[in-house]
Amino acid sequence: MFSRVLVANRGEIALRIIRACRELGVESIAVYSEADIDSMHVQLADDSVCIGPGPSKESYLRPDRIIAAAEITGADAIHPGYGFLSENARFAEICDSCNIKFIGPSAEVIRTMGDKNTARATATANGVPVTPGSDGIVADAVDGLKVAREVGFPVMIKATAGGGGRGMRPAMNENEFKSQFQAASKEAEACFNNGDCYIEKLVLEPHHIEFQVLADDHGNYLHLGERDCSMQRRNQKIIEECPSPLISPELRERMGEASLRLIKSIDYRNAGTIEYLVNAEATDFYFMEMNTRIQVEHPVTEEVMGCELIKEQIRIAAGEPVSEHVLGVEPRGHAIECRINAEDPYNNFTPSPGTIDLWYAPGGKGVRVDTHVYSGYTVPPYYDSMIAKLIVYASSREVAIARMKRALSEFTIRGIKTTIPFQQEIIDHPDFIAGKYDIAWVEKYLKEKELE
Amino acid sequence: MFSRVLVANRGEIALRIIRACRELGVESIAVYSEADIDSMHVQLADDSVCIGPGPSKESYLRPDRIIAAAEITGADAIHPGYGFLSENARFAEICDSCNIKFIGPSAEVIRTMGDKNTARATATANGVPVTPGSDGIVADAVDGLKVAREVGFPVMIKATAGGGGRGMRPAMNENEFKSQFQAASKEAEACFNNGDCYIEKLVLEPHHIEFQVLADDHGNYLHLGERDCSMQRRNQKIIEECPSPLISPELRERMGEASLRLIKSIDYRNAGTIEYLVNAEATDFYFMEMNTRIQVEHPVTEEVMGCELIKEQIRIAAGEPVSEHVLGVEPRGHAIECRINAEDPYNNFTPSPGTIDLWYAPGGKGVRVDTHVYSGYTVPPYYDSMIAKLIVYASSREVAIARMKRALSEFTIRGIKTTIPFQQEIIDHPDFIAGKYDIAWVEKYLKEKELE
Amino acid sequence: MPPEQSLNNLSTTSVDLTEIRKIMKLMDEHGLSQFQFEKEDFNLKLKKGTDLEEIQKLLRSLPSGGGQAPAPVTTVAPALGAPPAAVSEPDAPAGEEISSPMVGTFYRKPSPDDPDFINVGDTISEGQTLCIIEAMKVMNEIKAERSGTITQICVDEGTPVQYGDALFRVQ
Amino acid sequence: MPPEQSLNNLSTTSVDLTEIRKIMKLMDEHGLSQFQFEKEDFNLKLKKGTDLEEIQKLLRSLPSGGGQAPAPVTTVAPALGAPPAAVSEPDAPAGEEISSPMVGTFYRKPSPDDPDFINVGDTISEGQTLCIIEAMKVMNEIKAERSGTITQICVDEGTPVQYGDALFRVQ
Repeated sequence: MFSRVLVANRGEIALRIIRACRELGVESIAVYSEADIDSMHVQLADDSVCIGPGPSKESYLRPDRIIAAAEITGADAIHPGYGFLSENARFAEICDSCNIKFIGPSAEVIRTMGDKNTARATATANGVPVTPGSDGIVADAVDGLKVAREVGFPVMIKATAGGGGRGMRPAMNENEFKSQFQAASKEAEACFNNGDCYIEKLVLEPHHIEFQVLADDHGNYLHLGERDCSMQRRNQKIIEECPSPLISPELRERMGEASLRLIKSIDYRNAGTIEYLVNAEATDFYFMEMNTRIQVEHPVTEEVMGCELIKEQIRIAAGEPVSEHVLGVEPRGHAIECRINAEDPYNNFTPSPGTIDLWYAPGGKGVRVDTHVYSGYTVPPYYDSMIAKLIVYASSREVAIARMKRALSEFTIRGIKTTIPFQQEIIDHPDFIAGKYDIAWVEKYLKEKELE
Repeated sequence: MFSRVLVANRGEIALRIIRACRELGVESIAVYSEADIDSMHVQLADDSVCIGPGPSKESYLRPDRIIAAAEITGADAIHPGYGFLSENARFAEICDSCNIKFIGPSAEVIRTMGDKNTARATATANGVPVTPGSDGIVADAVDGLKVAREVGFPVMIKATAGGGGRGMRPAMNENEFKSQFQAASKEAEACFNNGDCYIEKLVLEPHHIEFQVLADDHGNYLHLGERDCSMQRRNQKIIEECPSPLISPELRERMGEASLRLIKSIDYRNAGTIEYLVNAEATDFYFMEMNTRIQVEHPVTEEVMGCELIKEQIRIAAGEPVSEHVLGVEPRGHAIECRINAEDPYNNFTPSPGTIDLWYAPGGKGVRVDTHVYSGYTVPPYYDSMIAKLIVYASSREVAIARMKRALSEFTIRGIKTTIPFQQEIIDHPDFIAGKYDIAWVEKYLKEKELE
Repeated sequence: MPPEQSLNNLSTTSVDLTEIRKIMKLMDEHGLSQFQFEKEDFNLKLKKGTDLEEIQKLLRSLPSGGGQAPAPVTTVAPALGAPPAAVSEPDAPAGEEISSPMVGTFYRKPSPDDPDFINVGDTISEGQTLCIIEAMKVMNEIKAERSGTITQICVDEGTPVQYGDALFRVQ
Repeated sequence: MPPEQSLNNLSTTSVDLTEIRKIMKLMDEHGLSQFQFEKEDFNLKLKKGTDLEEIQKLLRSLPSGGGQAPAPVTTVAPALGAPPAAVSEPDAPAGEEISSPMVGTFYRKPSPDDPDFINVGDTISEGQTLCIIEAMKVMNEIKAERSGTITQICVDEGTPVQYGDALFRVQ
């Protein structure tokens, strides 16, 4: 095991990693920008180093400063958290060359999965479905129709030169294909002087389902089930849950098997997440991308599986096998997470940095709060707006929803705006309660509210 | 289900019940004394009624005021929590006569199990072992030795008139029995003018193990395993855990069966706890008493069993069966609770009421804090000194101990003294880590520290 | 490093740190939370702990029931955040408060057809019945503990009252 | 009912509550946290929110590492609770601080056998090398951005420095 782990991140995930280190008996070193001196992750680490001014590109995105901090504090490993340098293959290489263990997969694997085309090709080669379509441009409408028949309707006709919604037309069936193709092609010709089009299967009302995977140096490859992250606004997840209310045991098994095939094929190590689109009928899934790091929403998996992903990451990086209790894991109950952001949900989600006059977080049975803030803390303007994660865990989805509702109602934050009232609306909505929401739900809901 | 539940208690347990009600969709009514106006249980209830001044006997121990509060707020049930009126059979009767459901067993059962002799006789009649001994006084040393042989050594020789440690002698074996008997008898004769003695089996280094039971109106009787509450000082529990590090699966089964026999024999309803002494070898157990209410330490069972005892209490009282997931419950992991008391552990545990200048509670994975206090809250001098319960839950006892250590180190309370530093000492002690402690451990430890 | 910064500020004055430490020790010993000293152009103010009154006020103003479920309308517990109605209004009648010694329902007359026990302006004498509070089907007569003149009746007929609620004002 | 009590206290003064409510509303509207008004023998001070500085100070003084594990002895991050050593001592030399632009190890000379780049009392000119900070095996020369006289060297030879640490004072 390592003796000192440097945490190359900030905020709640830095504190999460520091807590895991403490429980493992490993010392932790916080790095921080001048804007983060008051963050609880700095207070609770065993040691801390200021690495630069507030802006990330002068602090948390500077490999040289982070490595220097590791050197002067004698750290033998670096946990990158999520965001910042966590999926930076070059940073992983620098760590290696400095004899500091990067807690994550190899630089090579990060690079492979970081490139969309390579990742997609790797998935296809291992029988993991990707959204099917034409190999590049199609010659004309007739050729396009042939492809469309092969991949199955509905399809999206996309001009290679298209953009901003132009040169893009859906075709729901054979009848409308030709006219839609010509419309797309002509529009692209007119706008971009290039009418070339390709065909892609259109996944209607898709769900964002992701699989948590783990792999160690001892031949263990496992997945820990899925998370449903369909509740998102502009690709930003708002609420996540485990398990998904959509996925059947049969589909879960198929997706789990596909996920394991993929990570075995690339000789993956450490924790990772494979993101899929799933159609509304929950019969098909399509590989989107793989995140070669811990995810923000990892706690919902931790609660249901009774395990700790951060500790497993550290164990695996130190060459130990995945814990016994994780290898034999059985899911129990249901977990939901709300990302509490310092944003004004009733003013187009504009960021709301500033001083928190009062912070009263909910407590009691089944309530977990991961946060680096407290009463009197000032949210700096430099970073993303997430200030806390509220995770609830209960024996069933129904009870978890009731608990989240209770916990959100107890949460009292004064001085800044947060997304809590909006999350209360969602939690109370019949669609959420019924588990009927896809990745377009929030946008639709906001549009409807605006019309009222 | 009830529409409004009045919570006839204060502090953390009142808030615990209010949270359970909210998640069940049942309104909750807090009652409070003038000294408790700032308690979080008053703030978070749907409604609240002041029932008297600070001293309990003028407020929380006044059935008339509590019933009147229920009447004016239209409550259809009363949850008594623990302490105060929770084991008062008369109060349960008054509730009945006012058509308010008392959330607990019947007044008759409360009375039966509240009387030590009747409870002991009931246990014996149902094959639940009690500490064996003579039926009343023995004629002389010869007669006494016969009894001692029957119950097995070691035994305690007790003068009926004895007290304050006088007229009491242990006999570890046959050889010393006669001399010890005569010593006890003579001392009692000299001190109390009555040399009559009786014999009781002496349980050496006993452990306090209690079983959680549930029973509903639908024929379900179940136990949810044990809690080890041996870490106590002057009969006040300090740290509790689930499962016990002492109990073997075989003994657990025997004790569980005995517990079920007992509650079936008295037609028990709702939640209850049966307390046993277990010998150091963990081969034998002896019924001590039954608590016909929820216990302070119920959360450690909740965490390991993935259930909620307060909700089950309310469901059972409303005539519903125990929840499906509780009927099929399987234990997972390990939980430990520290009772955080406003006491000075380095000044003979004297109470330390007063204003809490700063309250920073630990958070993150596997940490649950049940408390009614917060930064700025003033601990009133009228009630028991417990201000919070810190519960940790983890995949194993080892991880739970590491987590408790981490959580206690994060917990920051300024303005009043608390038991936290003492609990840190215990959690760090090799005996606790090895699970080797009995009900005399704390006293012994404190004596040793004093000698240093 | 904030401690550095704050000490930097101090060091720009000519204050003797040892003296300040002594004062802080005295504050600890006597449980003082604030120390203020003014002399010529010298002004020292030491304050310990958080501004508790402020925190309590904020916490008290938490919406009862979290503002989630439709708040049950009862007149028993005043919404904690709202300013209290009676008593402290600038034009509240003068006089001493008679507060409820119990929880129950307030009645001004022995039965619906009877006249009120008392009205504003009445002179009352010690031992005189002022009202009835019904609790657990029992009608409890509340009697005057002193004589005087009724200046206000604070509760409406048939309203629930909790312990300590103001019932009357008497002068 | 504490809100009542606190208002009671106010009402004993001759302050017009309506006026105060108006002021509070204005404070809300304009995001003010404090309002102080003195006139003749009248002194009104309204403060909103918690005493944040105090809370932050308390939280900053949390024992690093919870005081549980034996605290690792490094000279990098000063224990947050402890008073900082240099810089703010009452007799700290005057002058402008030159702070570290990076994280690394501080050296006063190019190699062990060489003389120090500079000493206290030396006059320096813009662009002159003051010290080396080693980070990732790279020796980074730190150069003066202005001319002046060195009044203090704040860091010992071979000591780790973090971003923003004071290296020199120059006048």
